[in-house]
Amino acid sequence: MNVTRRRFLKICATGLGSSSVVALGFPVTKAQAEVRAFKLARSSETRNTCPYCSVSCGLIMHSLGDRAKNAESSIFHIEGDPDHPVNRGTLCPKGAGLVDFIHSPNRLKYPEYRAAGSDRWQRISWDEAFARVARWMKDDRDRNFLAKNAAGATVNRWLTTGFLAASASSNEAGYLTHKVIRNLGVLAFDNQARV
Amino acid sequence: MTNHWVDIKNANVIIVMGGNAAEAHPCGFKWVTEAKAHNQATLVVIDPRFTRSASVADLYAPVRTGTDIAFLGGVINYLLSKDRIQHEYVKSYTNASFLVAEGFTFEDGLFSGYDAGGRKYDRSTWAYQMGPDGYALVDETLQHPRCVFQLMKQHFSRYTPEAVSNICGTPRETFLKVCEIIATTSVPDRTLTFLYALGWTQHSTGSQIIRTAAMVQLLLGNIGMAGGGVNALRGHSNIQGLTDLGLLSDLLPGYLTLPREQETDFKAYLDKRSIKPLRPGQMSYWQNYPKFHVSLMKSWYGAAATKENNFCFDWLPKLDKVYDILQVFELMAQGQLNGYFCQGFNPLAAVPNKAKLVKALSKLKYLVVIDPLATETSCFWENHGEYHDVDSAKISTEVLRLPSTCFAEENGSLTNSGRWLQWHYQGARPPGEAKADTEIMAGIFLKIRELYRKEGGPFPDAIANLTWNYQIPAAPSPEELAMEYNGKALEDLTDPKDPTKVILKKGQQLDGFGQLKDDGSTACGCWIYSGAWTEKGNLMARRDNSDPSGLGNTLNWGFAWPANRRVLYNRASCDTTGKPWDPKRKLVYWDGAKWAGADVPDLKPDAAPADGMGPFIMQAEGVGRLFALDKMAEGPFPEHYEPFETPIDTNPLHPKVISNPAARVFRGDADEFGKGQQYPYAATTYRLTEHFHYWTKHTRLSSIMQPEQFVEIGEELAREKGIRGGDKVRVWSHRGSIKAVAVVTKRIRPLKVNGKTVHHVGIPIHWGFKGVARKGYLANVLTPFVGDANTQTPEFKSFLVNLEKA
Amino acid sequence: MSLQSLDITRRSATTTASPGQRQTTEVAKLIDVTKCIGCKACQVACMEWNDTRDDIGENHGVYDNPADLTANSWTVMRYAEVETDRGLEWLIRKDGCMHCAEPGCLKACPAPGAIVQYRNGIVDFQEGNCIGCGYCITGCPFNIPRLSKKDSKVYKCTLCSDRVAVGLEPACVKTCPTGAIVFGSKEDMIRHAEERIVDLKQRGYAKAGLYDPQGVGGTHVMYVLHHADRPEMYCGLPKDPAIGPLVGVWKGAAKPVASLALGMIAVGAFAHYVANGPNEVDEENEKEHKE
Amino acid sequence: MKPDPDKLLRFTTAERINHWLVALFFFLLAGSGLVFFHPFYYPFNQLFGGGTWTRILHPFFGVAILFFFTGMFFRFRKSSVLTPTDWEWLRHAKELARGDHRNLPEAGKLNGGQKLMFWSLVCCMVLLVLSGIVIWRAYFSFLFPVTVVRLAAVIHAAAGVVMIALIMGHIYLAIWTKESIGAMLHGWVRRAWAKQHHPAWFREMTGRDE
Repeated sequence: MNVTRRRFLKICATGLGSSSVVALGFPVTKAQAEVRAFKLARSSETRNTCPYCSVSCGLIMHSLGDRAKNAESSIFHIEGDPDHPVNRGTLCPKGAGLVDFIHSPNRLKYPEYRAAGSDRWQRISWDEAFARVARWMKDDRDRNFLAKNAAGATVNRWLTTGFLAASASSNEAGYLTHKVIRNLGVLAFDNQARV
Repeated sequence: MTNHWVDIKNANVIIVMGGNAAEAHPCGFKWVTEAKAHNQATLVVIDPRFTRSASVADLYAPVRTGTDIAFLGGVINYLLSKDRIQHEYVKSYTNASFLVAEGFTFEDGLFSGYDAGGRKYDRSTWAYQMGPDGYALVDETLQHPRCVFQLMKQHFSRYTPEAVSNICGTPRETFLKVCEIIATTSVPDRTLTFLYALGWTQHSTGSQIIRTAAMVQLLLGNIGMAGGGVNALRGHSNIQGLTDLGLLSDLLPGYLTLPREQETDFKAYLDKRSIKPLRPGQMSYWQNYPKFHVSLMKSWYGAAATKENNFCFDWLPKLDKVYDILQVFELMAQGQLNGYFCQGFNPLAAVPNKAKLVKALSKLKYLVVIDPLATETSCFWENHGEYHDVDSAKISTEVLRLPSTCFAEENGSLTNSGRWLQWHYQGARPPGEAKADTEIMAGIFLKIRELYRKEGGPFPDAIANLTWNYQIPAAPSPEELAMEYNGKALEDLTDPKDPTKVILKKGQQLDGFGQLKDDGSTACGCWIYSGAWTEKGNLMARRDNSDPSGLGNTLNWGFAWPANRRVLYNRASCDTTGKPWDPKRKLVYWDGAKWAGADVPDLKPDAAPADGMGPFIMQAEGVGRLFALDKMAEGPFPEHYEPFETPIDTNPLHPKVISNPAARVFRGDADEFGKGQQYPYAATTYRLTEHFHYWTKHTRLSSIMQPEQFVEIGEELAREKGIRGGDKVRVWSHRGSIKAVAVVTKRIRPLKVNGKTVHHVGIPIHWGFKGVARKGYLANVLTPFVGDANTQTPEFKSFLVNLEKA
Repeated sequence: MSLQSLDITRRSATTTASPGQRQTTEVAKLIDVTKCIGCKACQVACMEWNDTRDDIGENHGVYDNPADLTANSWTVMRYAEVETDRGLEWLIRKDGCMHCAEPGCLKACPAPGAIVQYRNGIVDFQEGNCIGCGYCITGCPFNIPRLSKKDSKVYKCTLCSDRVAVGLEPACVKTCPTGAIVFGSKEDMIRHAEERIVDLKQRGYAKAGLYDPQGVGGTHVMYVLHHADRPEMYCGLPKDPAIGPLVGVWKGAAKPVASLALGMIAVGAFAHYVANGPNEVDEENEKEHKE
Repeated sequence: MKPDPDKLLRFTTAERINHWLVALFFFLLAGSGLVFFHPFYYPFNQLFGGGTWTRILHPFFGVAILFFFTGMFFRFRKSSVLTPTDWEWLRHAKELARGDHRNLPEAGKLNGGQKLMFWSLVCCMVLLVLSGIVIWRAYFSFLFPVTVVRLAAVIHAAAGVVMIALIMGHIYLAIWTKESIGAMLHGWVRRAWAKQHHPAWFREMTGRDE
């Protein structure tokens, strides 16, 4: 083969070009790729029941810390309890977002009082709150309690104060509420069964 | 629910009507998809709207809101006229054969005994013919012209497919298809389940709608069967529990009833409730009423309740009328209430006719709101512009807002729709100074008791003597309270068959309500919950999910009332000889000596089938009631009445009696009903799956999913009104007006009703003037202040509106 | 996790092979549209698990909310009201990354390691390596990745690679109330789909089928559709998706060839110089001007 | 530089500055653009502060070059009009490459090759700018359907390669043709150089033809 100078250079160039094509690419030096760290690895788990509808799905609540004395538990994730026979780990859109309910900016933190005609809340202590409620109730009960009706029958009722009970409080809270309210003589007593 | 969530998977036909299970109970609905996928079940959805449930249904039937009785009445007529019923079941387990008193009539929309002035019935003729032996007369051939079966046949013969289609707007062919699917379950080895919710209850005829469904199920032999039943899908997590615990105007825990003011005699009070059997050999379990009642009194008053003082019977407040929520707000609006408490309840949003509610709350002297969230009710005095326009300065109600814990911050139990009590645990501390409801109630009570001790006052006895032996009086623990409602022995209890054998020592927890006594030797706060916390410990916290029968009755998971029974009336799943109707659904069976099986038998465990004890042990007859006697306000048989606001302004069956004649209507409220002329569109309110009632507008994630208030209208109505999807519209009723975005959809179709075209307007609830979601109008601005004649559940599901492009 | 980092099939903008000796199970998520009630639990669970929160938006006259995928909403439900021979059908489809076997996003990505495909089939974005050019959006046949306005990185469904790495199912799968979303090995998911299709055909959906488009080499998110013959009815699910021919040209052989061409120009020029010498002023001309 | 009677002013100061500004941004653009072109060039991102900075800067370099290139366009568009002589020149360009300019028609201030280069660059610039807007993800891409974006991406890449190739040629020819770089640096060329490479221009400038 008669290789002229020009041809030689051409061959060199081609060789250089093709070898650089082979070398094309960015060397793999950094960490290849990593998934996000699993956020529940050492969180504390608490079993609970969804407070929304009456399917009562089992929940597992994950909170910060391992319940050591110096760690304040704060729930940061909730998912379904896979052992629960009804929901088997599933949660609906409401239940799946429960963590935002617990941490809602509209959660109440302190007892508050609004005076007649006022346009604002004012923070008060629990002692003050209980004292005020008890005073209101006793004054109203003392004034309006009906021991006997017009026919002379013992009726022991107090009709001027009413109580609406919850729909999501526990049976224990409900039982205690009934016990207290009924024994003050209240009849205007209802819950959220219908609405 | 007569059955429970997991049991839905055993159904062959599932009817979703008067509810939208996929929307409101998605995780329960999984058992519907399970039944479809693995039991080849057919899903039928009957609703004014093509709902999320309908999106996965095999058949969807449109129906005009408020006409469910007509639809189901038509089904009954179909089953009876085509003879597609479970004969053996109907004959043995229902009161079809019972003879009805001669005075009972039904004419022109009214049953015998109507008092038009009082809007109520004298129900004395709604009774059986009684024999000389004190038992009701029956005709087992079902041929007697006065037997329930024949009367029922006659009553429902008016509900022909044509009449149903005319009233409901359901195309005749679609209606007949539904009937045929339902009828396939009249054989012993196929069952149907009804899943309903507030779509049935929130009507002025709500209770009767549910009764009609129960009658369909009795005719088909589907009550007591796995995959059968009439299943109320309750809305809130513990509304079943709070109802069980009697937190209602006229109840005591465990469906015991408060005395009326005429009932001053303790013995008469008990006798009236200790219902004697109406047929020989029947259990009539309410005969045990005195045991439940006395044990409750012992639980509340301890040593102060003695035989001598009738276990403090006089201490209980006596009713002059029922103080349901509508009644209470009516009284409040009249200025007759001074104080009001809202514990985890937002009535400003949840009770109809907001304008009336604001007026009522403004008349209070004090309002106490106990809630984890800043509710609209607690802020009813705040001005929020167009969404809530009030003048704070003119509202003199003093308001106290007490922060309570939420589920995550407390221990305790909730009762689900399937009557399961399940224990939950605290996972974090409450925010700020929030306290548990139990602590708040204790705090209030202890303060009042202290005031009465110091100052005295009228009738302090019940307050002073209320048992309060909690370790920390200001914070009774959920565990102590659970043990209290389960009940304990106050004396050593001996075996009734062998008095020398002590079965429970004094102070020990009861095993169940079977051990209750009427002599004061047991205490029990809620008899149906007895068995939840025994000497074995907290049965509500059990977590064994094994299901040996495969029917889904996980008997060692939590605790179900009554007596850990998972399917109510399960005795009816067997024929009269005690053999299961369907060998594949062996809930219980008679093994020759006792009842055995995959569930706790709903019968005396050793009652031999030959003795003929009926499966409906709470009823005096021992059988299911096709004829309701005097138990319902508007009649022993269901009848179609129009909603109080009806778009057709008449009742095609009896134009003189349009709406429920026995429903209570307060004076001012009748004037606030609208007529079809001014308000031509049938409106209905409902909740969306992304939301929970009025709570989740405080929840960011839920608010993201459905951020802004909207109403749904059909394409035809939208075209008529020149409205396009995304436009703002104004919707108004005779009571108020709201603005919202229009969702224009093919899923709401105009219906042909009584010769007229009826359009529906769908109004989702949820938005209000508090929360992290976009502000909106409380939807109860629009809704009418009238309720079901029996339960006073407001008629949120059927009313009239008009609308225009805003 | 360090082991996981080696189980890689492909890495964006990387031309050499990744360590790939391990054979891990190929996973898949199956979305049974016929069981889906459009409740959006998957949307919420996705945001909750991944700690994102979208804006509280507006209602646009439809149920779809958020209205579209965003850097915070990695999955959305899309609702179509369609009239078919069965009457009205409300076809609701969970939209999100399909985790293609031949991912167009990865092919388009110029940043080394910003997009990786794990051996189990998951296509994951590594936002740390992302430069925010948005080429992946251009490359995706399903219009999935979304650029964040906040940090100019691109986000999409990770198929919960963090959960799958520790042996859990993705958050949307776990939460799905009706069991419309299931997860397992791709093989098992295909079998599961076949069972579902038998049931659907019995209920009269003659064209029920599995959506596992081969144009992108199959996907690791698949659908069971009642009307598999018309996927476009499900809010525009592409009938036959493939990496676009333009993307093929753009990211295929053209670039190495073009690079080679540029190299050749350089080399050619050098060769020309060596061969011919510079182009200088002629001596004759020089002389003329010297004088 | 003081005027040298032996020399001719080939490019004005403004033209030279403009040219070098365009050149500068070309290098910035080519360097940053290649980062996205193929992984081989990705390491260039280090010159611009990393991948993300490269992505941010590249389109702004584009804006800058558009500005300066427009200036160049107006400076040279008239002198770049191709005449029949230029086409004739181009036909003989191959001979020139071999060093044989005997048959070459006389070139003006710009020869046919330079003019062709000018118009080619203009074409590339138009394509690059238009397609560049479409694929500028941060501000514009969301305005276009994905197919248009895909097309734009291909056009941008292709036009970029062509432009780089042209500029490489341009640079080589500047190196190959001795003294021409100086012309762009200080503006002056020797008369002999002008006579050699741009005889027509030389005549025009000096009025002589020897």
